[in-house]
Amino acid sequence: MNIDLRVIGEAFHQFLINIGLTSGQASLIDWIFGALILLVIFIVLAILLIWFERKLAGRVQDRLGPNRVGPFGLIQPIADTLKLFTKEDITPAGADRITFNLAPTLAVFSIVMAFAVIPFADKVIGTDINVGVVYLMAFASVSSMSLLMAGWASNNKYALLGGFRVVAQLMSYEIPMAFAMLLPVLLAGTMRMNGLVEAQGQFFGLGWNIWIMPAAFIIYLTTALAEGERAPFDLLEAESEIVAGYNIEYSGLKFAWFYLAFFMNTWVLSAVATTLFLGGWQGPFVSQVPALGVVYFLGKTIIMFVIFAWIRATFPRLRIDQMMSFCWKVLVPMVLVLFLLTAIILKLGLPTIAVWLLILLSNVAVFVIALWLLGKGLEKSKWASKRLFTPEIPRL
Amino acid sequence: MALQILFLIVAILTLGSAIGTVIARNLFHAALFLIGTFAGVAFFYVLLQAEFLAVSQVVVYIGAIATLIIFAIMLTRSVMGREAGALNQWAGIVAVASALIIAALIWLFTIVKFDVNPQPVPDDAIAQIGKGFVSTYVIPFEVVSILLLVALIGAIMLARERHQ
Amino acid sequence: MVAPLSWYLFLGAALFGIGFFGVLARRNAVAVLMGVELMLNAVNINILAFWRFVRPDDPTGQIFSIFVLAVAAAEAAVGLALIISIYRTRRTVNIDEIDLLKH
Amino acid sequence: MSEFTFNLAWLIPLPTLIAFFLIILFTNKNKRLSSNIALAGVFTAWLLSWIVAFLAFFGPDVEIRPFDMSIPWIPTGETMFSIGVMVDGVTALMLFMVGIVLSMIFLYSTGYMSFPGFMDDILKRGDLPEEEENRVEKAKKEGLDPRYSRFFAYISLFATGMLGLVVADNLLMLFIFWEIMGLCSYLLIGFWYNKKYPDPKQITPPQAGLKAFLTTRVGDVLLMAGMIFLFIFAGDLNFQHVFAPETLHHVTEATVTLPFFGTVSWAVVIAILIFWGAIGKSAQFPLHVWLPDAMEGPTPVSALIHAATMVSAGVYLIVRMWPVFAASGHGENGAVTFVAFIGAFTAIFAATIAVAQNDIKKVLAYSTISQLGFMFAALGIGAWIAAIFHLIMHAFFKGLLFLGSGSVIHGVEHGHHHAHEHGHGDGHEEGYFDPQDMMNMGGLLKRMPKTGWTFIIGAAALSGFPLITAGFWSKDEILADAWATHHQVVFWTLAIAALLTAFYSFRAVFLTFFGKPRTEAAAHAPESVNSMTLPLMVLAFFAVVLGWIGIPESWTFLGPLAANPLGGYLGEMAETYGLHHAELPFIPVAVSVSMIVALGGIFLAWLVYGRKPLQAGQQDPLVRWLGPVHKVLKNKYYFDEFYDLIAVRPTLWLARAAYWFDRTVIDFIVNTVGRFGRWIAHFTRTAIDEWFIDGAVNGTGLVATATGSVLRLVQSGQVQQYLLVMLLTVLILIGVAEIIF
Repeated sequence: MNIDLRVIGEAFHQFLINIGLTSGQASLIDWIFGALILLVIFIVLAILLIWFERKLAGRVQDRLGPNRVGPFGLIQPIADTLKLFTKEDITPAGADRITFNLAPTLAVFSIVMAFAVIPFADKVIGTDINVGVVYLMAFASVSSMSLLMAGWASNNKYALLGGFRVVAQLMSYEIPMAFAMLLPVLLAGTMRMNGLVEAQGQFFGLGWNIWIMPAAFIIYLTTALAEGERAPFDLLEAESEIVAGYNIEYSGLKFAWFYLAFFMNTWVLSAVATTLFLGGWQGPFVSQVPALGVVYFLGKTIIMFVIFAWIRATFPRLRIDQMMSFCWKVLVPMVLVLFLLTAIILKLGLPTIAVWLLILLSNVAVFVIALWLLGKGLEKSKWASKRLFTPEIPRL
Repeated sequence: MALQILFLIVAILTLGSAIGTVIARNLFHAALFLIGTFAGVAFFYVLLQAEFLAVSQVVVYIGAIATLIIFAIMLTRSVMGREAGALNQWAGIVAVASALIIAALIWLFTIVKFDVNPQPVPDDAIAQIGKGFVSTYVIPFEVVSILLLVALIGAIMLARERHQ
Repeated sequence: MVAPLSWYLFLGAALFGIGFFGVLARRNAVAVLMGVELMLNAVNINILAFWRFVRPDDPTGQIFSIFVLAVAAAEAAVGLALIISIYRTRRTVNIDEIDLLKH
Repeated sequence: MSEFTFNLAWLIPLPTLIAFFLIILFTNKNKRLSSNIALAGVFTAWLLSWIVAFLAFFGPDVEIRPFDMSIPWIPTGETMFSIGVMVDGVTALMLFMVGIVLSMIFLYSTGYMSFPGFMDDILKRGDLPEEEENRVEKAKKEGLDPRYSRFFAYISLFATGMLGLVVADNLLMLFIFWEIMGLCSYLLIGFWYNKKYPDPKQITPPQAGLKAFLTTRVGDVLLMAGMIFLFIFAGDLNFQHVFAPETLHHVTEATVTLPFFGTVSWAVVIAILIFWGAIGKSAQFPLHVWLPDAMEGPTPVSALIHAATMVSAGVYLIVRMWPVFAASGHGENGAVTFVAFIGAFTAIFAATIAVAQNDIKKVLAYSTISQLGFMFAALGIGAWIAAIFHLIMHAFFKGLLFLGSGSVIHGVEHGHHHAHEHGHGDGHEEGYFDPQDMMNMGGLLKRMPKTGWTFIIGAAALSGFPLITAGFWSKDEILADAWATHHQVVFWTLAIAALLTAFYSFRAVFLTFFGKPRTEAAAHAPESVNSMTLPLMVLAFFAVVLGWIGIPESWTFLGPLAANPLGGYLGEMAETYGLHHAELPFIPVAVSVSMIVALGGIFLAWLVYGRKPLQAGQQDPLVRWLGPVHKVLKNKYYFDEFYDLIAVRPTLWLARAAYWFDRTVIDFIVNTVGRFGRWIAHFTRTAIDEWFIDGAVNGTGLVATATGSVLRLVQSGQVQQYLLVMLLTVLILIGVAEIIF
């Protein structure tokens, strides 16, 4: 079973050359084909994930979840999709037509672009560019731009407020997220995604970054929740405050695009978490059977996805000021201190095990101190006091 | 050859959206054109094998500067406001002068011969950038860091609402 | 290499000129800033083109363009803050209405 | 641990600097917080310096290949000033010493800087501004010095100066930190700027500060001149570059013809100029006058600046620059002879003065000058390692002695207050009481056992009590080196100085701690708080134990036991500097002389002061025995008066003469010119101005208004229009260029 998954691609390439194409043309077709496969797989996957998350949320909240269409409600998302297809495609009067239509496309585009650098197994990766991690961040910022465009183009004040929140939340949380993603980069000394995975292959899973830098993982998880607009950070579409945020005016297929982008984004964030912290495709016997890597990778990603879904189903939503101060006053200082400590530890020139232990120690210390300071701060702030629950009456 | 055609197409798109940026009546559209230009420029960075710069370009220009500009537009104009007149009274003269500047620069680039070095880019180019920042260019690097900090604080102080 | 050096230089020159037009001819201060950003981008294209074609073995070119990037970010932040500040007091961002120095 | 860890040396001066800024800018109001910040800063610096120091001792061979890392700072045409750090054997030893001594002094200061007695008198006088008075009252309630925070800020900055000086890798950077220390010295000596004495002739703290600042300036200017010459000839100030054989060769080859000295090489000139910097900073003859007066500062300052660190910086400078001195050559024209001469002379000169002083801190001050003389003498005879050894040992035991004396003074002062509050009612009317005068002490060992015993250990170390104390080993090594290199004059001078040293140290011990209390104050003196006695004990421990690292291997029985790690360590380094270092043989003469002078001095002191302790009011027997000589010694050979005569008075006369000239001659001329001017002015106003000029001016004004109304169209206030004009100009220029070329 020692099959390199590349073999399939090469065989296809050879086949194309055999039917009389030049190498360049064959490559082009290769690329298009590969991209299409990825896209289709992930759209289907997203549809499955929607079902999965709804079912899970139902279980968590003591409901049944979708259970009418198909076995276990499995066909429900497809039914929903069909419904969205048939709905009227509205462009509100006064909206900026081009921008309005461009926004959902850009949203999906930016997330699909991120798939290009995700390593599903050894060598099964769209392109292993040497700036992989920064590439991911770049397309995260393009994604926030698309939401801003949607918010502005709708010509609706709730949408605009949603747009403002997009900028505030996504841009703020990008900072701790970038640093949390750069921590494994520091340790591995490369920004290539595959290089990051390979660096975690030592000592049968003990080399996974989640064991070495748990605090970084937790910070990444938190910021990923915010970047993925998921509860408890789903302020962009907080129904009780701004109805549905930036996508209030969208209907039909364009709404479906946003919905799809949302789920695929979660999937990408899980995949990145897997790559950076959970050892990617590393696992037992993967060196003998490379194809197993895909299985491991998908398994770990699904576990991450379950965690995301679980959090979404259980946590209540934060207030916007709480969310912003949590980012700037807790996450950013914490991740900066971590970054500094890790950099110093790596420069000490110690053996690997000692470096890992020191990084682990610094992570735990930073995490504990941050929690302790947070507790102290909460005691003093009004969040913890009873005044939070008594409405403030404006003075006359 | 195919890539050269691609170069030309993207160059036309980039310059087109640059022109869009400077003449669009609606400021928001101008900002979107600006983003298009930035993306085009990032493409040329990729062609120049400066991948790190290309990605930084996207992160910094599209992710930060363009967002900031759109933010400023939203704060200083009503949501869908149309500009009365986007260009000022000297636009005609300026257009001619700018065209002349472009012509002069192109003329300059044609007469000057640069000794092109056909070496490939080293594999560790990105590592070299990182090392450069902490060795040869450490003081400029620190200065830029301080500049950014000062700009951050200054921007906050300038834009802060002053309550009585 | 995909294209000769001169193509990049022409591209940079054109972008620079367009940006200059934006700076000089737009009435809105934010648009003027956009023009400045275009000019800075043009400069960066030139720097990187020279780096790639003349000294690819020396990272100085890339480092320099990163400095330009950082300075551009600082410039945008301060410039936009100034514009917002002016907007608060004068309710306008049109450059030709901002002529306090004249009086 | 890789060599990377040496990069920590960059961080060593930082914590205290941060502490300085934090205290000055933010926490000045909160005294305890400020002192805690300063403590945190200095302890961090201590930790960092010990990490670096111990890594240097046991890790990579920095004594042979110094770790040097610098970054460009100021490009100056062809050369470049850089800032950087260097870690080699000497740096490591200094870091070891400076880190712990500084920390101990900081800790001590938290206890010492309580509300000072003289502030009470100032409050009584009641001439303070109201705000200031409130502040002082508040401080009195807290029981802390009114400017407690300020004090810790200053000593933090001082610590930065010292630590930075030690890790600096070039002379310019060293000089900058050197000057930071000079500034701090000035600020700290004059710290109690409003202290006044009944005797108008006694120097006050601000005057002492000024004196220290101006005197050391003489040395610093010469040092700077030396630096400039070095830069001219060596092309660089980085130590590694300067010490490269070819550079040194170049400096030695270049010669200059001077009046009186004939033709000498530049190396000699540079070395002597640099040595003048050390003379100023280390208070060597003839620039020694500032150090005893610097005792006006708070005692931790005396300990910090004038014993352990700053004055050693002078020695450190010479140690650091030693290759230049060595290159300048021995013999007639060598700078080294000058160093030896100044050192030996100062050693005996200051020791004689110390014998006749009654102020406990003055005794220690002169002893410091004398001990620094020992170090310079050692350097002068080529005993480079012995000088470093003595430098380190001296820092510990002199720091200990100063802190101990501070504790004694503190105790006596408290005893004074105590006695007068409970005894005679209001005691402040009975006149000025000097808590530093040893004649006012006696019998303090029983009252202050911890201070007493540690002080005795320190005094024993200073005297060179044989075999067990650190001072013995370092002094013995200097004497042995002097003997072995056939410097008979130096040897006997230093031996007599050592005898005097032992004598005056134990004179101080017997006068202070033994016998019966001679005043009420001494009888009621309490032991000091733990934060003051703990540093004493730590330093006392080192004052004994540390000497064992330098026991020469040739010593019978003890030698093989300890194997002289210091000598071995520095020996390798000396070889790389091209200093020939041979292990000394065991020299019975030198050893017995050093033992005899130490024990003899102590015995003499016991004979005079210990056998029959002085009673209250009794005169010092030395006064009777030495007669006029004592008077000369007591008055420090009239050096202050001498300088007053040759430097201060002439300056004042010159100033007065200039003042007179100014008032009579210049003023007359000026006034005459002024009167003439007034007459002219009157004439012109009536005859010319009102007719012609006004008409012209108004006419011009009209023209200007008319032109302006046209030109204002250009000055539109619109940036874009200006830019457009600029663009068009550029285009025209390009067009012109195209036509021409």
